[in-house]
Amino acid sequence: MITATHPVETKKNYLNAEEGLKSWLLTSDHKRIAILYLISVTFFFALGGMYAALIRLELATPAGDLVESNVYNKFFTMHGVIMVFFFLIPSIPAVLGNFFLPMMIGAKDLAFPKINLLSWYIYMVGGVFTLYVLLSGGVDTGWTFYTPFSTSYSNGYVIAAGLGIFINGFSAILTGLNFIVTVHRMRAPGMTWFRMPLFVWAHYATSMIQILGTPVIAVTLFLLVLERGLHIGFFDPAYGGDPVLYQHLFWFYSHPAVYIMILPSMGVVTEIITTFCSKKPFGYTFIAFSSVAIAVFGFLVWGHHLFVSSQSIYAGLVFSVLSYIVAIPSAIKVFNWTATMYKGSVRLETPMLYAIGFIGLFTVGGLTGLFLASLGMNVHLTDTYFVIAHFHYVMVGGAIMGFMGGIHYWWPKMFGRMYSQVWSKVAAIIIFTGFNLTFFPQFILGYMGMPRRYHAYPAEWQVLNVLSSAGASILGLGYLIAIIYLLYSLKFGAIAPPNPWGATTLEWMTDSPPIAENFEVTPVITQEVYTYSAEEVLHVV
Amino acid sequence: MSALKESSHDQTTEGHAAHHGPSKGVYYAVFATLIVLTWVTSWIATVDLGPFNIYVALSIAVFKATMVLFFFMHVKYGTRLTKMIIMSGIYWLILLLFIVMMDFWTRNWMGVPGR
Amino acid sequence: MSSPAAAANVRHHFENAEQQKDASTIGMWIFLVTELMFFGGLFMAYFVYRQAYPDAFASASNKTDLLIGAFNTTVLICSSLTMALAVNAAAVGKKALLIMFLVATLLLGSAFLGVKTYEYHDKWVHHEIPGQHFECEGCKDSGHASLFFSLYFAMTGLHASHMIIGAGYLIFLIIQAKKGKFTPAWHTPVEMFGLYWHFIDIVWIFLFPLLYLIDRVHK
Amino acid sequence: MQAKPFELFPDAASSIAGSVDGLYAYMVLVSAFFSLLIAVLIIYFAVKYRRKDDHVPLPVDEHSIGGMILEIVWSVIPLGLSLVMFAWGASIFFTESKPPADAMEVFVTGKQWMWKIQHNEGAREINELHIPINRDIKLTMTSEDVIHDFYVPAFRTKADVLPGKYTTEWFRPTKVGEYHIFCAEYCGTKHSGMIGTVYVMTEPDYNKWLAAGSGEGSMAEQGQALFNQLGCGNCHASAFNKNLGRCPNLNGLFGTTVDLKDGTKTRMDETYIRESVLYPQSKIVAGYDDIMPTFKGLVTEDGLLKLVEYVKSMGTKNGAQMSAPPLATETSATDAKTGTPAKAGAAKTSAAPAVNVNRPGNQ
Ligand code: HEA
Ligand code: HEA
Ligand code: CUA
Ligand SMILES: [Cu+2]
Repeated sequence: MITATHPVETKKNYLNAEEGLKSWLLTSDHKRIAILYLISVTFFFALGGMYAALIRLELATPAGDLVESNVYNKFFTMHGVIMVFFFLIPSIPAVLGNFFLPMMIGAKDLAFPKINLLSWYIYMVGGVFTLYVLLSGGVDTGWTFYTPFSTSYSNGYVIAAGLGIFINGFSAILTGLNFIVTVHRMRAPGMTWFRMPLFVWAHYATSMIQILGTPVIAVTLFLLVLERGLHIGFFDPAYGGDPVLYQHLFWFYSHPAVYIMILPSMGVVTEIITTFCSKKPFGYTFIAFSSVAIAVFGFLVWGHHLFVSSQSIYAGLVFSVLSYIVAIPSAIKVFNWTATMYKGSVRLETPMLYAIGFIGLFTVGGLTGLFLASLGMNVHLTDTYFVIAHFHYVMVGGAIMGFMGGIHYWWPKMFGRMYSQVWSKVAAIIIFTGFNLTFFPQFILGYMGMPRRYHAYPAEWQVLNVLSSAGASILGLGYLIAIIYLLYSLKFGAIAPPNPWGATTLEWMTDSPPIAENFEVTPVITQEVYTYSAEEVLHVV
Repeated sequence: MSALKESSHDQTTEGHAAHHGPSKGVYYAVFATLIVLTWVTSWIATVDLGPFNIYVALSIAVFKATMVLFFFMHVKYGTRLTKMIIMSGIYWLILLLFIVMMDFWTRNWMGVPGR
Repeated sequence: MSSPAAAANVRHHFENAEQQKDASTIGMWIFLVTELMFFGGLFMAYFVYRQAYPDAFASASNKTDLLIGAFNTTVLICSSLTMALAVNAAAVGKKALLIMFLVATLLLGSAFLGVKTYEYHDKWVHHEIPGQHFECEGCKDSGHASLFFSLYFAMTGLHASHMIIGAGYLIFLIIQAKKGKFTPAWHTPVEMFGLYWHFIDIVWIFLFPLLYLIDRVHK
Repeated sequence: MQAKPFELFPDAASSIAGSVDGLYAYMVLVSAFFSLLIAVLIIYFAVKYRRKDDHVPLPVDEHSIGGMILEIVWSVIPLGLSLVMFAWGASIFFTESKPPADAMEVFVTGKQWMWKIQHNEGAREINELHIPINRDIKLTMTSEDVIHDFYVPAFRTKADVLPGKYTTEWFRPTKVGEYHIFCAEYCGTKHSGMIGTVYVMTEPDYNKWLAAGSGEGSMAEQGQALFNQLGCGNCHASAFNKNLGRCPNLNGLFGTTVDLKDGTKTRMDETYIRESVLYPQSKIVAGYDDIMPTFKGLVTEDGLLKLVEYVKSMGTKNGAQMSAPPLATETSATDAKTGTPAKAGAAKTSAAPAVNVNRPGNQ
């Protein structure tokens, strides 16, 4: 799909600098690697989305009549695993971060281009394991792989799935490592820390989490695989082990991982809002440091997933109060974005629609996270659809809205083409509507006590479930439209100017699409970031 | 280790030699200390110190590790950034260990099974 | 694996050699931090179970051979010294010395692995491998002793696999050194590998007391 | 269970439900306030400051001095509001966690994919729980295989049910009716089928129901039978016996703190008894030798619960009996008086084995 695209003008850019499949598979250009990632994460998103569709189809009726319960269990497990590990975690960092982080700080590439390519290959190997699991019969443990079910009772392909995630983890680690070194050592002259776009700060914070958290999930899955494969004890009570230890180790990574998913998205949204308000973000330093604060404090709250697990009450209290404290940096960000719009010069282009959608939905998602962080409330809500609704609000309503916004924002830069302004707005509105219809009813279901991972449910809950299923098909339609007009634009879209939105960050100061070396000459930065001047804006299309 | 592959040969830049390592004498001294401590810790493990055996053993290990870190790994002569990276690693490790132990230490806090 | 030395100049995306060297060093340290967290998960499990089943851990630990453990620690420390000296030799451009120390490191590392294999074999003979045929003769709280051995094998196994990877890379370095690729101005791979090797040493410095030195008093 | 066609709010049928709903209302309010605030502001700004003409120069970006104050305001207010959520939630959680001392005890064993429930008086049921209204009910729970979770939405409470240890959950039903029991921790293929019903009954109804079943005697009685059958009495002496010296005397021990051989202390509770039967070497009481064999594989989780109940019935630290009714079958009473150990296991093996016999009247 991508290799077929040659912009009409003959000017050399990263897309046509070299020809042939081999030049793509052996590239060390961060922009090309980003495109490789874009294709692969989109594939996994469609796959995960297919499972979502099957889940919603099954839940349209109270009885478990579409598939057997063990098949349903594989659906949501594969859905969760694919969406989390193979779509959302790599999505923004490996695609948009990879592409734009070096450009935004005026670098020619990431510090370790070959490692960058290697991380894509590692990701693909992990993906192949997952596809193998999928084709050979799936795994039915839930994406959390709780022991002893996963080690001693499940009939699924736990080992292969565990290895897939284990391998994939190294891809995330290498990407994070690359970003951190790049930010430290590859900044262009004059690009001080506080002149970096906030997108870069967000990715710096994300990379910290990836580096410090991912190894722990890797070793946890390593132990899980050993326990299951060799029948030796680490967590299984049959050997004197403690399954709660597994949960601690799992969430030590997986809670911070939710911030791996949301922080890059927050970075994207910050860029979009400042550009489409043509105004400096309100409270630059607050937004920058709140990213780092989320990354650091995000490591202190994992136990809020264990409130009913027989973790000690004392630990529960500590984790609960800390969860509230990490919520504050998120609140700061939300308020700063809102304040940025105040007295801005607001343009409601498609990326801005997504950004606004992000703020609203992330706020709802985050606030419902506060319900779950409250001990007494959590006891009732945990493992119900309230949790499902909470995290889809933050992950789909938040993170994916940000991803979609970012794709629309940078699409002209990445491919040198404009997409349909009409269709893109239509799709954005459909996605927003479908999303709310899908997941809002789940809050109500959750409070009524509908447990998650249920293949059949009492009949009195059907109405809300049908609403949710209906919403999911609208949501799916929205994504479908987006995929269609984006692909269409690659060949038929209008040629994009270098800076279609009147943005101020460095990546817009070069051609669209950029040349292989990013900039003709290494830029020298002499002014603050986000300096909007009246004249510049006049050149806007 | 993978970081190595990205480095490349540089014959043109002179006066490079970024990190000055310690002299050989320091290496031998550190080495001697490490060997001695290895045998000291093995011996002291057989002496009854009550509950303190583990603390002594771990203190010696921490000391040995610090020696390796500072001298063999040149951290003492390294940049502030290197030190920060190491500190953050150690800090996060301690975080993991202590917070999880906090749970296990306070089980039965209320005297109700499983709470 | 492309030979780093093949490119005669600074790679295109770096401004100068110093930036490039710095990037490698930072990258390496960050990598070691991830390694630390990786082993950290195992230490976590170790501490939880050790505090839960102190007797089981004490008596199971007594099944390891203190002398062999101390001897192997010594071997590993020697290899750390030779590695440090190798880096030093590379920095001053003494090629023959560099090769000699690298070979010495490789030999010592292999010796360590050899001893480890012997220990594993010994455990095998005594059925001290966790699993169906596990036995822990004379262990206190033998019901939980297998947890100790699960962790023992996971920790030392992971450590040994790092050694094996390291040994493989050492061979590569020796060949490169023979070819005269390293100069006082550029010997980054040797330096980076040195960090890696010392890190493995540090992990062992903790594994030794935790696995071998528990409750040796009552023996 | 009368199927309701459509509902938006769950039944509130326990003493705790009201407080949970109150907290919920507070959180919904706070959330609604902030969501609306943000939504309204964004839409208002988007409309008000919408760029109408690309050729109008940008407004001057005056760097507001009020920035710092604003940042503090919008950090501190949410922090304050959310700390209320924390404190309120924590106080409910404390109530939920600490069962009242005189609660009626029920024992729950989770198993793929059913709930086995035993009443202290001996009644057993599967996937059903009959309880009297306005009594504190305490569940002591464990699992035979994987992690489950006993969840009654109408009571607003749940707790994981783990293999290898006991967990506790309690509630005080306040409304007669039938309510869902769900397994809320994913446990495999038929997780969604691991459901059941709680019947909250009036006291007389409950007593009637209770009287209909319970043929095998109380939990403690069954525990005693098992105690003898397994030969525990050979060493630990039997109930109310004087100690034989080799093994700790269990009388009046429950709830006390015992000194262990390694110098530490532990509380003699359900968990400790269970561990001592399965892993007798792991925590040896000071002054005794490591002579007890393991009973791992010889006794089921149900059986363990019965043994625990039996040990409990030997009295607690204050000498008072726990909730168990005075036991004493013929034999044990005699044994207690004469001071001779109960007959060893062999004699009793034919007695009802401690496995899943369902209460006949309740199927
Ligand atoms: C992108 C992913 C993401 C993000 C960002 C979050 C953010 C938060 N999450 Fe969420 N969470 C998940 C993904 C995420 N979560 C997932 C996947 C699960 C379930 C996993 C599973 O079990 O399968 C989960 C589960 C989960 C639980 C456990 C539920 C359970 O299983 O029992 C809890 C409990 O505390 C929780 C809390 C929070 C909190 C407090 C935040 C906070 O960070 C939110 C902060 C944001 C705000 C607060 C909104 C903005 C603020 C304002 C507009 C101002 C007003 C603010 C105040 C009044 C404070 N989450
Ligand atoms: C990034 C993460 C992510 C994303 C994007 C989604 C997206 C969606 N999820 Fe996901 N979900 C999880 C992460 C995610 N989920 C996780 C972690 C779990 C827990 C798993 C567990 O319990 O172990 C879960 C569980 C989960 C459940 C609960 C299952 C259960 O507990 O029994 C449900 C039920 O409604 C659900 C629904 C949906 C829907 C409708 C979408 C939609 O947003 C999807 C929309 C996308 C598409 C439809 C595909 C793209 C569209 C096309 C390619 C066009 C063509 C398609 C059509 C026209 C249909 N999810
Ligand atoms: Cu039992 Cu779910
Ligand atoms: Cu979390």
